[in-house]
Amino acid sequence: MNTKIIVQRLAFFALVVWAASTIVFFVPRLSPRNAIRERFGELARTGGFSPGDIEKLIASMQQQFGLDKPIWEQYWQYLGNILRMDFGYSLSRYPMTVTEVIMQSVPWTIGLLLVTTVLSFVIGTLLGAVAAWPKAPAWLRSIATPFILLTGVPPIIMGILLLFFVGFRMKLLPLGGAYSVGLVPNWSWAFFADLMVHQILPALSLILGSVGTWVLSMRGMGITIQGEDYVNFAEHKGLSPGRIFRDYYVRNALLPQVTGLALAIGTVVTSAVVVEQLFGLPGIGTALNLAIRANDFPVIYGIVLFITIAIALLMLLLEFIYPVLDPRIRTN
Amino acid sequence: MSSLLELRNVSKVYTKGLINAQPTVALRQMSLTLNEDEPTILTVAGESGSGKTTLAMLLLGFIDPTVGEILYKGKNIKSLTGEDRLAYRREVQAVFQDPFAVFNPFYKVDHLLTVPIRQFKLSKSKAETQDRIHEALTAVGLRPEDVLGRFPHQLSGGQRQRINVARALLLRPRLLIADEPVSMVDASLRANILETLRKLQRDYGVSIIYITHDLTTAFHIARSIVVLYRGGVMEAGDVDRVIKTPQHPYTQLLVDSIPWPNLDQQWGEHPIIAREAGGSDPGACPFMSRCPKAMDICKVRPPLYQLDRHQAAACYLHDKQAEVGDERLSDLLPV
Amino acid sequence: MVTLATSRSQANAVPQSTVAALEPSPVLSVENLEVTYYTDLGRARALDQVSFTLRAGQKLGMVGESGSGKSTLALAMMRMIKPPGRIEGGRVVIGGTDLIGLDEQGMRHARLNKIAYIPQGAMNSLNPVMRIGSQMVDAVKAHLPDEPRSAVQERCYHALRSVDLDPGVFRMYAHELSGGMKQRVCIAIGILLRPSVIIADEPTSALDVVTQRQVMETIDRVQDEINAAVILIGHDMGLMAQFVDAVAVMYAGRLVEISSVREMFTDPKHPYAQALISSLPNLDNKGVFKGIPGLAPSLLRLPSGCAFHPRCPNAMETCTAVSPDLLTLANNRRVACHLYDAETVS
Amino acid sequence: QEGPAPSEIVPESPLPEVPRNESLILAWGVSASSSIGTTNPWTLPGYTHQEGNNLMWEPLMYFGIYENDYIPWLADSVEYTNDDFTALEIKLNPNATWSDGTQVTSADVVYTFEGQQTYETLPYHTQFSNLVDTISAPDDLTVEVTFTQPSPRFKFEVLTAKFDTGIVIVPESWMSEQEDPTQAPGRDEIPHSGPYDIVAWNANQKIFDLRDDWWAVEAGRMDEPAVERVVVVNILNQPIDTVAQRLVNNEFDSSVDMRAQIIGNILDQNPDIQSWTGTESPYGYLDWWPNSLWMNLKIEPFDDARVRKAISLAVNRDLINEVLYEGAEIATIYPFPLYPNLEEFANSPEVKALEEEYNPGEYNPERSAELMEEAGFTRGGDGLWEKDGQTLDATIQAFENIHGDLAPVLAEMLRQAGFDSNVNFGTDAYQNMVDGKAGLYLFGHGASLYDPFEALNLFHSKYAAEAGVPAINNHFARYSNEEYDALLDQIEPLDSSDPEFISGAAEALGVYWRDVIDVPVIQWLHRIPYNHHYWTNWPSAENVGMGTNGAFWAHTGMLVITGLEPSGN
Amino acid sequence: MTLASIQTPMAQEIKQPTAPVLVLRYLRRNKGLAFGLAILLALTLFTVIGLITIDPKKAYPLSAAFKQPPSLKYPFGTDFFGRDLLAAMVLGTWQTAFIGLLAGGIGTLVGIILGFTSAYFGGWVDSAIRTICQILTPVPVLLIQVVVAGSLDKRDVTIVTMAMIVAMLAWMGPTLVIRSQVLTMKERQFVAVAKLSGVSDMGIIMKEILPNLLPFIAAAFVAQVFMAVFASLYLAVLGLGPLREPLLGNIIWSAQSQGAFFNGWWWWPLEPAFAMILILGALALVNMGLDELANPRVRRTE
Ligand SMILES: Nc1ncnc2c1ncn2[C@@H]1O[C@H](COP(=O)(O)OP(=O)(O)OP(=O)(O)O)[C@@H](O)[C@H]1O
Ligand SMILES: Nc1ncnc2c1ncn2[C@@H]1O[C@H](COP(=O)(O)OP(=O)(O)OP(=O)(O)O)[C@@H](O)[C@H]1O
Ligand SMILES: [Mg+2]
Ligand SMILES: [Mg+2]
Repeated sequence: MNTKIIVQRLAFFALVVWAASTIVFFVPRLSPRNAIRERFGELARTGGFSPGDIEKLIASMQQQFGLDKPIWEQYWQYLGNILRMDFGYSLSRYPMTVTEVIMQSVPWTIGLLLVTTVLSFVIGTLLGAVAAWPKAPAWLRSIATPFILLTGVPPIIMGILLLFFVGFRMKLLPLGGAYSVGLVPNWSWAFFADLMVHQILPALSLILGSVGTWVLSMRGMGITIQGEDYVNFAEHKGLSPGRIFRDYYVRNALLPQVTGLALAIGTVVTSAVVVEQLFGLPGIGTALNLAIRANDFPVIYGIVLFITIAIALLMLLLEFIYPVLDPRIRTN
Repeated sequence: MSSLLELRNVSKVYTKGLINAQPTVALRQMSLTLNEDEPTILTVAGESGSGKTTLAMLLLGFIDPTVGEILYKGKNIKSLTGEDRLAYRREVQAVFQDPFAVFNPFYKVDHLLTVPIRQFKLSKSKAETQDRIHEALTAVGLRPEDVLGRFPHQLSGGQRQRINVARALLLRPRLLIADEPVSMVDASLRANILETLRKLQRDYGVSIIYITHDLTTAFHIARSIVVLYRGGVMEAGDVDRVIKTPQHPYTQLLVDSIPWPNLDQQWGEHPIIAREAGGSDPGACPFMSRCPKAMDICKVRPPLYQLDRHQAAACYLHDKQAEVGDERLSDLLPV
Repeated sequence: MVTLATSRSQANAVPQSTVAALEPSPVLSVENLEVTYYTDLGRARALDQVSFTLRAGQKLGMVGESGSGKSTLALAMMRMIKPPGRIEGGRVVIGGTDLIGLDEQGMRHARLNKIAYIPQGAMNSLNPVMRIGSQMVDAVKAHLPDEPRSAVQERCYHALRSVDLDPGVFRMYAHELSGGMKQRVCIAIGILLRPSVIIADEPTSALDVVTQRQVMETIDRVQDEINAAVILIGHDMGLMAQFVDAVAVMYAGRLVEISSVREMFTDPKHPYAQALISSLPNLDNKGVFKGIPGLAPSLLRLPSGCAFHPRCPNAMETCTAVSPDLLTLANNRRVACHLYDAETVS
Repeated sequence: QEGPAPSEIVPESPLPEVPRNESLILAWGVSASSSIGTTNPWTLPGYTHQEGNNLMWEPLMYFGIYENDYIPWLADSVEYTNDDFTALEIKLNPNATWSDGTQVTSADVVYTFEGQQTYETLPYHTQFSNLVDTISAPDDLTVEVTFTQPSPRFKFEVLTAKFDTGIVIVPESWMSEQEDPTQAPGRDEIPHSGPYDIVAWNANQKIFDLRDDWWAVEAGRMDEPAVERVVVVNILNQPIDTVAQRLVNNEFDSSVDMRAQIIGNILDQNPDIQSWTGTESPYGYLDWWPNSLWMNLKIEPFDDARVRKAISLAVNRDLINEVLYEGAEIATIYPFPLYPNLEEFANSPEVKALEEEYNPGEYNPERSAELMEEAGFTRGGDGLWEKDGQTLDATIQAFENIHGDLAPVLAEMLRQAGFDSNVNFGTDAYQNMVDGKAGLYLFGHGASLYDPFEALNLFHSKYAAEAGVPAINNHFARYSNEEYDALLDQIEPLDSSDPEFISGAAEALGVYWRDVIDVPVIQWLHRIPYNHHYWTNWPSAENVGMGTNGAFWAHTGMLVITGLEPSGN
Repeated sequence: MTLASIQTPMAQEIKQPTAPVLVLRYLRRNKGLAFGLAILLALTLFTVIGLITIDPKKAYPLSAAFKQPPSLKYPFGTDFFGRDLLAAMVLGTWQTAFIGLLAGGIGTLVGIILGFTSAYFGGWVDSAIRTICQILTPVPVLLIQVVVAGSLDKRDVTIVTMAMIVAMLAWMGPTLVIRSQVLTMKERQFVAVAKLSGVSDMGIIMKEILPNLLPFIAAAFVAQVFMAVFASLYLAVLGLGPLREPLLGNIIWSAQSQGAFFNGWWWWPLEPAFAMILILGALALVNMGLDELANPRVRRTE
């Protein structure tokens, strides 16, 4: 890797961020809706707020958020703000800022996504590898099939089923919430354990379906690798199947799999939007969901940008990690 | 004597990758003229990576030269249009190295033969198409009913290779570029295919550029030879002279390494100096680092020295002889 | 029991007669090996009753048309035939052990230890993401788990030096090596445990002549060092002429002739071998090509009797009906052809 | 854009352990999202009295809707001091104190009122600036207000807290120190007069602990509350059946209101849980938000009374009751909730006669079809009404979380009568209502509680914006009729007990029915599950307590919570 | 020769098994593919027979009894809104498949066109297309879909527009996949041979390269169908889309919002969920099977 490459990658990263922020800026504005008015409507509907002269109020809020300015002016200002990582105020949770909304919800999501993505990646990849490995026992290989069928279950449906059967009927696991009611978050083990217990069902809803996709791609890759001469030669060397599986087969098939990892985050986030809501978890998915419903576009673009940047960053990171995994890229 | 295809001072440089961008000179200042009315068989030989395929691709117009131009009947092949372009496509054909890759796995092998007939409108009716195909297949010793209607993977390598040659026969090009057409075939089939090629040249007046690293076959089939090493011409001339009395140390090594199927002709005494990794000084003789007879002067690239009417070598060992310019390469080659 | 008398190895300059007199027992004996591929179109008998023996230090060339079963033979000896193929019978005895009868574990142990395989596609036979060293070490570890680290490393370095490679290669990756170097790494791996039999399946077909010569010289030297028997598979008769002591010719899954290399080139017996030899190019007979007319038969529909009879210039009526056995002629040559039915020595 | 940022409230030291049976756990979460840390009632938008903030803030008076009477609170009395409702006097309770120990004085009240006049964003800004003339404080406990015109409903609508309306009193001392009192979040610093302190607040939950020095105990307004800790759990749009499951598991003591089916099943599955009507249908108490199928009278074809009537005739209220509410009589024909005073009005002979005349609840598809044909519509090939080749667009704008059951059924009824009806549950539904671009909306009449004036006033011409112009304050009908306006203007200055008011209001209701300004569909019930496992004395139809409604999230929710008694479990 | 009487036996012809036999044999080896295809076949039969025999009106509210569990009269039961779930399932399976096929088809088609353009012509066209794809890839698609779906007039939101909305952002994946495949494909020698045979660029794309990409195209298509069906569910979850239509996603979500499980109407959400799982799961299996078919290393000799 030389500096030219690094500069190039960083430039591409900047381009992605710019493009994403532009899309994210304009798309919500294409809709003729008025977020501030909807916020009052929402309040009025739930009775949380009895309106005075709403139109005046709306006008004053519009001004406060700079929404009365021409759109290009808003756009430039917006780009400037992004550079400073300042996304402004939430329209629906004023006077909170978007950054605060994100910061509040991100920890919940990161934990969940990290665990589910890593778990489903590991399980799926292993099962996929096994499924394509002719030496594996048949029963082990056949485990892959149900998981592939399960890819057809959207996480939200999985969540509904798990909630009802495991949570309610069997009373094995809590029915939602990030942790037990009334606990105050702290750094104790007891709290951590409670937290974990509450994450099991949401995590399962996300994992069960996505394992299959990893199985599929790994299996495809594995089939290709399996015919490679070096795998055969390893066998000629008299290596044990376990070692061949690990060092010759999985390690090679894994490489393209890792690329998929960054991209998968996008899909997982989408699923998280609905799953977090289902389980009443205050994560970024819930925040995005609420923002979408409230047309709170500062929050929407804050979150979407945040996710986009996160994915782009992950991809960038992978670009740099990939050579570590694959020596061919390192020197080539 | 009009030229069919002419290379004028052509070089091809690859700049590989973005990382460690190090240019590879795949072909250096090559000039070559193939005349329309003098069908010949020219061998281009050299070890792996010496630029043989690059030369073929340049001649076929699949890659553009970095420097220099390639002329088809006096016109730059890049600017060919309409009729000329079609004629060029038709008249310059190739038999590729890998007998499997040339077949589109989606189609039956017939595809390979019917498409050019259709595209070049070589026949007027279905029946004529069939006749031509049968004729060509028979010429390469295949029974049409054995191969037609099959998928490529259902045929043996030899059969596939011969269909390829049949395709060339069918088209009767003026120039056939055969890139290692027999590298993957066993000895008896190899003989069959080469014989067919030679017949093509003899009976139909097709010029053939035979690209190979196998000097035994080159020796048998070709009239003249050009030995390449790292993109540069090392030795050129009459195939008999070059192989029987090689003058360039590289050619000597090459010839010495031929495994002749002859118990009395043992692998030679020339020790092989391993090829060092990485590129050498681009200005020097490319073979210098492996040359047992390397001298200081070799740090400057030697020109071709004429050793005979039909032999020249790019080596200072022969600096007593007259130099020949790169552009006169074709004059050295007998037809 | 037939043994081949000729040996060209310069190192053991023992007179031939002495070798014959000592009659050392063979390190390898293949008996009636049979392999069938079960395909959609039917069963293909890829190896049919193949038997031969080899002594330590001997080099046997295995030639034959494409698809005649050479690679299948190599894989069968390694017991690496994969579905839809199956070993249907026979024995591969090395040092008194029948490999075919071993269990999985035992066979795994025999590979590399007793019988090593140098693959055809050396280009792709090394794991691209592991250092060469690790790939050598794991091979040793698989067989000698208790050998101390330093000893393992020394063994690997030694093997690398034997194939003329710098020990620095130990720390490199496959893509950093040239084709010839990779091929030599494979050879180095093959000799790590000093096996008694080395099978090299077209080890140089992808290399240019110069590199090919280097590699073949390496195999030659290494073989001398460990005194292993070598089977060289290929269809390049030139290479055979340069390298082996004896040549075995295969046709349609059967061994049709085994002779010393000199006899094979000067006086081939089997009509197919004759055709093969006469099709060879030579410096002196420029411009003469004589291929073998006709097509190799499909294994799925072998002609009755001798599989070669449809292409055979000497075909007789028996040939269409009776498949000839591999019989021993004078000089310990073996031929499967009815022409020599009368010359058999028992 | 500077401002003190609201943020999570994290207790500095671990909170004292409070056993489950001394805690009250409420499942709630406003459907949008809450602005964490905002406890200052003036920080709008952002502040809401729901989610437990009603435990911190108190009004001058509450109203007990089922007792039909005022409940004096910070004020001992609030009285009009003249007959034409132009002057009013407030007497504060001398015991009332803020959580910082200082007294609640007339200065706080004056500050609160003047703030409404000053700051446009405050909810009663319009009323205060249009109606209030002077505000003065003759002494620490007295405030006098004069009006520019008769304001008989000011005391009830503005100064009294009930349901979700009414003003709460804020501390002048703290507020006036803030740079901008409408932007200071308040957090746990702001002095307040209510019984609970906020001790923790994050996206998951909000925890309140009981103060031991609540003035109202000493003042005799209330006994010492038994609930030591209130945890408001943010259920964050969790599906309602999951919330129901958690209730069944005794995880929650009460929750948001439920659909009829679900609460029925909750009661079946956990005998400890009761509803407002015990275990009997309809389970809920009447909310102030009866739902109508509103129509935009400024766009075709809804400007045609025949079309509106045709739509009304297509609504089968019996089927609605049967399908959606298990036979409970929920369907209505009135634009206001039938609270005691309003029920009296509805039962007045004047109203009954008009009901007879216009028969607003009639279901009659044939009549409906006749009217449509009269209005120039023909049935297209698909059986749907069309005119000039255009199919009538009868898309209903609605909110999924509250109309998820009703709207599809209603749309299907219209469809069966030949209207090309559909439901839009999109997040733009409300915007469409406001902008008046669409024709049909499901929305409530959040107006009348005590007398019908506010509900009828929704349709006054002064609010009738043109199509495409935003309708102010949910006046979506855009109805204009001078005859109707005159009736309203005439009754506006009158107290609701005035016979003239009653006859005028009845006449206006007649016009409402005659012109089919909108189609009343259902009364709105709040079916709140009350879990008696840990707490008793929940409000119910039998146990109206102070007579307030039973929602713990309304302004009066504080009275519900402080009135709870431990069950001994 | 004494054996003159023995006839030279003709080498007996190898009988090439007929195509269906080969397909069946292949399916026996490739069990995933067989299983997947069997499920799809069953679903197709269910839908086709259903569409012929069932009154589509019954798939809409207020057309049947309410909340009936499965019985003889209503084999699939009825829902809260009074739909006959048998009819709803028939229509819904068809509509869901339709959205998937349409959105997947359009997305894949656009992807094919762009992928080919990009890979075959290279240069700035390639850079532009590739960059756009890479930029769009990390942008959460659902958001854009939600905004667009939300700004449409409700009456314009039909099954078709829904498919369009989903298709709108469903082309980047196929584009990148096809592009990379064409890139490797166009280096294959048969492309060079086709050029030598005078085949035009278009001819090479359509006749030489495209047929070979079919397994990849199929896989990309399956992935798009997945995305489309999921997206239609998510839009229903967000209250968007043609909610009156008995799309599987709509039924599931309306069941969920009526608390179907809690209220004991288990058949209501389970049936459409099961159908969706079958459709998508079968597609995934087929995808897996094709994977194997596309891979010459494992494709067994025929
Ligand atoms: N597309 C390419 N990009 C970069 N470098 C290339 C490319 N094609 C060929 N080269 C380099 O150009 C040189 C000549 O390659 P070429 O393929 O012409 O060799 P060759 O003589 O045909 O070898 P072989 O016998 O192995 O086929 C080699 O060093 C090769 O690595
Ligand atoms: N996996 C397989 N399935 C079916 N038939 C096979 C398989 N592998 C090999 N065969 C058949 O077995 C026969 C012998 O093949 P083998 O690879 O041993 O030949 P070979 O002599 O090594 O040929 P080459 O010189 O081309 O390497 C051939 O006819 C081949 O078609
Ligand atoms: Mg080449
Ligand atoms: Mg082989």
